[in-house]
Amino acid sequence: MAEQDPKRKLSWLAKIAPGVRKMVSRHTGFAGNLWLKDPNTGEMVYQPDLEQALWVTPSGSHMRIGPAQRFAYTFDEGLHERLPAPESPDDPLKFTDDKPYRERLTAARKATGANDAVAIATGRIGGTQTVVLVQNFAFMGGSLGTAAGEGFIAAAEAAVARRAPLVVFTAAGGARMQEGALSLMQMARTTLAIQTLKKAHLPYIVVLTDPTTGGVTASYAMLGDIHLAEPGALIGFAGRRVIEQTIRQTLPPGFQRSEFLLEKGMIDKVVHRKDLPAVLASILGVLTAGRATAA
Amino acid sequence: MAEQDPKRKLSWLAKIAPGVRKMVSRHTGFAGNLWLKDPNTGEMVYQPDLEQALWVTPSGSHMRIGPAQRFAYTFDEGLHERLPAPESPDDPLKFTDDKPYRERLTAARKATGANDAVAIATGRIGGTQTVVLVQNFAFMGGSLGTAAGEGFIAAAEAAVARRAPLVVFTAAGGARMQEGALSLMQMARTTLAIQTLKKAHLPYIVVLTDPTTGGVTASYAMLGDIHLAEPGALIGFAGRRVIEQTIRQTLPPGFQRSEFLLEKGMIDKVVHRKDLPAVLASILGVLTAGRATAA
Amino acid sequence: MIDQRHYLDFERPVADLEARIEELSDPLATDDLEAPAVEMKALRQAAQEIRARIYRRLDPWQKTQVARHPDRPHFSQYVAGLIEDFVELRGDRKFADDQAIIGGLGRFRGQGVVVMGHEKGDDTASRVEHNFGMARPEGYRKSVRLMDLAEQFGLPVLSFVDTAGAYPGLDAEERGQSEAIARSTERGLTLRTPFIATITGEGGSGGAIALAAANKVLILEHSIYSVISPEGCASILWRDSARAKDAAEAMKITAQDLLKLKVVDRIVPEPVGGAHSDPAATVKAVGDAIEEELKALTLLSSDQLVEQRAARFYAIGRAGSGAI
Amino acid sequence: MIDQRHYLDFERPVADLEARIEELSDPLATDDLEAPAVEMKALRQAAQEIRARIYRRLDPWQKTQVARHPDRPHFSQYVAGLIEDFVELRGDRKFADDQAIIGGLGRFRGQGVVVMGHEKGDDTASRVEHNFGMARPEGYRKSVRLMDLAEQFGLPVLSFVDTAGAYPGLDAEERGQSEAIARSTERGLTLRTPFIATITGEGGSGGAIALAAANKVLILEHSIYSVISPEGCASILWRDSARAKDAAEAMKITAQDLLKLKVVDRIVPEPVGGAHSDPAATVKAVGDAIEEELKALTLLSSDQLVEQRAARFYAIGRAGSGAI
Ligand SMILES: [Zn+2]
Ligand SMILES: [Zn+2]
Repeated sequence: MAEQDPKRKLSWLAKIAPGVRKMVSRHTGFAGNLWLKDPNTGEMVYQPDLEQALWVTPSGSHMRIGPAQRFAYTFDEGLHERLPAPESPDDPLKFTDDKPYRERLTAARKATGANDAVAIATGRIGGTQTVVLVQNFAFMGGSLGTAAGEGFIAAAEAAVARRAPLVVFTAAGGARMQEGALSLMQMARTTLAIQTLKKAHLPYIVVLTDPTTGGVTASYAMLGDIHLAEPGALIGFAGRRVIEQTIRQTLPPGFQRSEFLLEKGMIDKVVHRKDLPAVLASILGVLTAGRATAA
Repeated sequence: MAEQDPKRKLSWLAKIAPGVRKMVSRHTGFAGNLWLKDPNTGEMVYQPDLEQALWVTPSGSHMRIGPAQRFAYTFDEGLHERLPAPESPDDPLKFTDDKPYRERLTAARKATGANDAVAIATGRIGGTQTVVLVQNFAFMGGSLGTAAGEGFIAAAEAAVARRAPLVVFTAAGGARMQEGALSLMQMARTTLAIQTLKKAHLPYIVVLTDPTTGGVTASYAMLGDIHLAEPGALIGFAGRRVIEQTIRQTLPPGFQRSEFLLEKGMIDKVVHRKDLPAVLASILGVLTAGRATAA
Repeated sequence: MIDQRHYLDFERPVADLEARIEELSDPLATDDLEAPAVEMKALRQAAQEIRARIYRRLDPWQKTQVARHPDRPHFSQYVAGLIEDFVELRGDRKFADDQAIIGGLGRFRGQGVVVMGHEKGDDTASRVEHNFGMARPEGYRKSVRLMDLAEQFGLPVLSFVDTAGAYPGLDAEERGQSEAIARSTERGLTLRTPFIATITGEGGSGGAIALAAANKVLILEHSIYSVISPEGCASILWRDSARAKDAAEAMKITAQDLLKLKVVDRIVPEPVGGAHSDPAATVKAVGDAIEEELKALTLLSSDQLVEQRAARFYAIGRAGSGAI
Repeated sequence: MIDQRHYLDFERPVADLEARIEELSDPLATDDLEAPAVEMKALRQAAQEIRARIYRRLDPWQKTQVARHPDRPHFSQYVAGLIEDFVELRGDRKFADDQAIIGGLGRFRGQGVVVMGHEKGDDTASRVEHNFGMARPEGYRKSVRLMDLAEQFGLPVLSFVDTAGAYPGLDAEERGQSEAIARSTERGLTLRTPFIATITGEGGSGGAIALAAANKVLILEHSIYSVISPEGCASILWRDSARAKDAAEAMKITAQDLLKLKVVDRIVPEPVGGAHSDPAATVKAVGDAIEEELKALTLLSSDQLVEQRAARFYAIGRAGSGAI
């Protein structure tokens, strides 16, 4: 089944190249080791090559990337405008384990330059004005606390205000324990935000990336009109160890990976990172061209 | 879990007794053999005893019964009014196998005293005015042709006109082959009729009785708000032989029986024939007391 | 395609002629280069005429064989020929993805649509992958999902029906084959966007109507649509599946009979020799017919679409509806 | 009940006293019939006072143990005590019936309702049957079905939450545990009839919120509601599940903390000694609280109910909402 016109694919590569190039030039100033290990094969990969390959190793491993790369790769010519996430209270529970939560937050902010785990931007994908939210695994495992929940709600509001689709790239270990039940409540709060998109007949597309687990999977990650996933991403509700303890069995290879979820009917399509913009463009183009009106 | 107040059960028995007694007295005039074989055990059962037991054998086998008994057992004190089914063309395809379809129809009409396989009546169940449709397996295997389809549509219309729930007792081998694709079309036509009930927020309850298979199961029998079934009823889409030929395996015991479907999530409750009126009364009472209004 | 073609029994005269043509076109078999050219032209014309004559008067059982012909264009060919930017959407979000029914998003002649259909597969491997076009509950639950999506975004639905029937397996029964079929039929009937079904091969029983509860039901000239397979009907009524020919006739399963019964709305003519003799032309003809019907349906409101669909099905076989 | 009771560690002083009372009430152990009567009265009073004192200042980890107490009233007892004409409705119409979540129709103090809740079971056999209250996807798909039914017939939904969490099994993952939980939460949030959830024991993570996306969330005095179990949290943060007590404190999982955070709306007081010391009184107190809340919700229109529910959840943890 011919799903992509090869000409289209070429023109897409040409299109996103500038964005990619910008990323590459920004990162090559990096002072550290220029060789990285392929997590699949252990092979050493030259970082500038990896960046050119959108952080996909020669063996096909889709390495975790942050919001900056994701926005650059996803929007037409990499062009986008960042949208602010609203303020939310830090450390509502005054939580402490070995280190106060507040200190962990400060460290994560310093390391990532971001206020919390989600980033929002708007731009065009295949010409369709779209709002994109990216979860950053590098910020405390991408975990879903009040700030991320507020970010999700803000992204949905921005999409509704612009009558634009919302595309969410998920990546999270799950809930942010340090916010206790407030973190749990984000499952309901983000689900409410999705309803505003549905009511406005705006597409809500989820792209599952490695890893997406726990409360994130059990809420907005599984409520998309369409679910795409990057190859080999870990996607599930319960953690591997917990399941193995429960069933007293080791898990089959490939369990909770994108391809497994595709077979189990949870995902529409596993898409290589380089093909994501074109697939998103096709989907958004068709879904926004219908004659649907607000209910 | 206490589901039935024992006092209620007693009062129900007292209530339906007159209807049952009427049935019994009507049938004891019967000139044939007064002893029948229990299909489960082969044991001989005295027919007047069987009638008193609502045609459930001592071993619990729920024997097939026709519309007259069903109406008598189901409505409060057995009281009901028969509703006519609309006219429909006989033998639209001029179908013939070894015998013309028209002759088969004539024979079935003579044997049952009915025009086709469905009968409709209205009355009260636990005080709730209800329309009841019964499929008669004795009429050409209860099969779904145009007449039965029109009957179903008429029953739904009668329910909507009276703002009453519809309860359907299914029993059919499936479609009526002698009407070809017109028989197949009844799957869509009955489904349309159900939508008129949904739109009016009127309960549509299915009681699956032995046997319910083929196109009947794959349409209105599986679209109820609630699905009840008599114990041990055969319920399925494909026939046993076809499945065995397909998978080249013999089927497990209990396959496609009510209890199996309960376990598989397709049925809400397996209910003994004597308890059906009380269970229906509870369900209809609650569902018609809500504040739902037409959409 | 033509060189590897499967001949049906009743195509024997054509097969003989075409074998002779092939013989003559072998340069090693003859040294006279003029005579064969003349003879070949005549032979080819004869073959075409005989084929046309045969296909003009196919009986219902012969049509059944044409409808099941392995070279007949399948769903994937309709998608390749008619749908741009196709993105396959998989899964029922409950249990599995069933490749006996394929579906997705794309553009049909510029119009965004949801497409779905049974896929029988083209060779042994793909036939197994697609379970010979016999769907399990997951297939019908996927079709419900696709119709939900179509409604949510105001997209028309185009379905392509080609199945011997829903899969009669133990596992399919366990997971609610009946319920899944019933829900898919129901979803079609309640859909608030235009819905056109085309029966491209076999329209087998509940497994077919689950994708064909549409505003307009088109059918290819030699396709069939039936409540049970002729073999199944024969084995029940005559206790002899060999009497399938009689059953095929008695049940009125051809496009021509079904149009009279108003079970279908429009016949799409096939090329001489059947759809398999010219798949590209067939796909185009189907596309043209769909385009016309879609244009008309697009004028209706969502309420009108639901009403038209209900009226269409209610009218079938109804006394005084003029259908019989 | 009382005679076979399980004492928790921190109930040791009460256990000792009550053992002494039992000894004294054995007629064979004493021949003086006057003295024990006096002593017994004093002892019983002392036991009750100590119990009251202990329960007045339970720490979060002790509350966790009370919330999990095997004699704590379960869903079935709430149904038996509060719902007349209960008819259990089973199955997800897709794959199975999951008895970890039970639901059905009935009348609550005269009002037709849909009820549903986690059931942990009361003895080994029933605990296995109900999978210890840990639901699989089928349980959450049944809850969606029940909420659909409630909406279709305008019936309020009463849910009872008591689960360690959704079942973390291989099969549950395969069949879409995440999707099922997400859909159940979503269905609660979109429901157009009144929805009251009561956390009667453990409110464990996503498996709990799937039945608690309600207009009003009530909680029993010693129940807990948490994003992860204290043991799970401790094993992640301290790599030592024995530090569950610290985790229980840090995560603010008690009814009292949750009320401050506006995660719950109302605390239902338990009898002295906890719900398990007087199940009937507990069930009645829960019923009274639900009745009051339901009366207020019944005044709202369907739109207002959906809006109130959204506003309720949006306000939680929001800057300036006054909750923290
Ligand atoms: Zn093909
Ligand atoms: Zn219990």
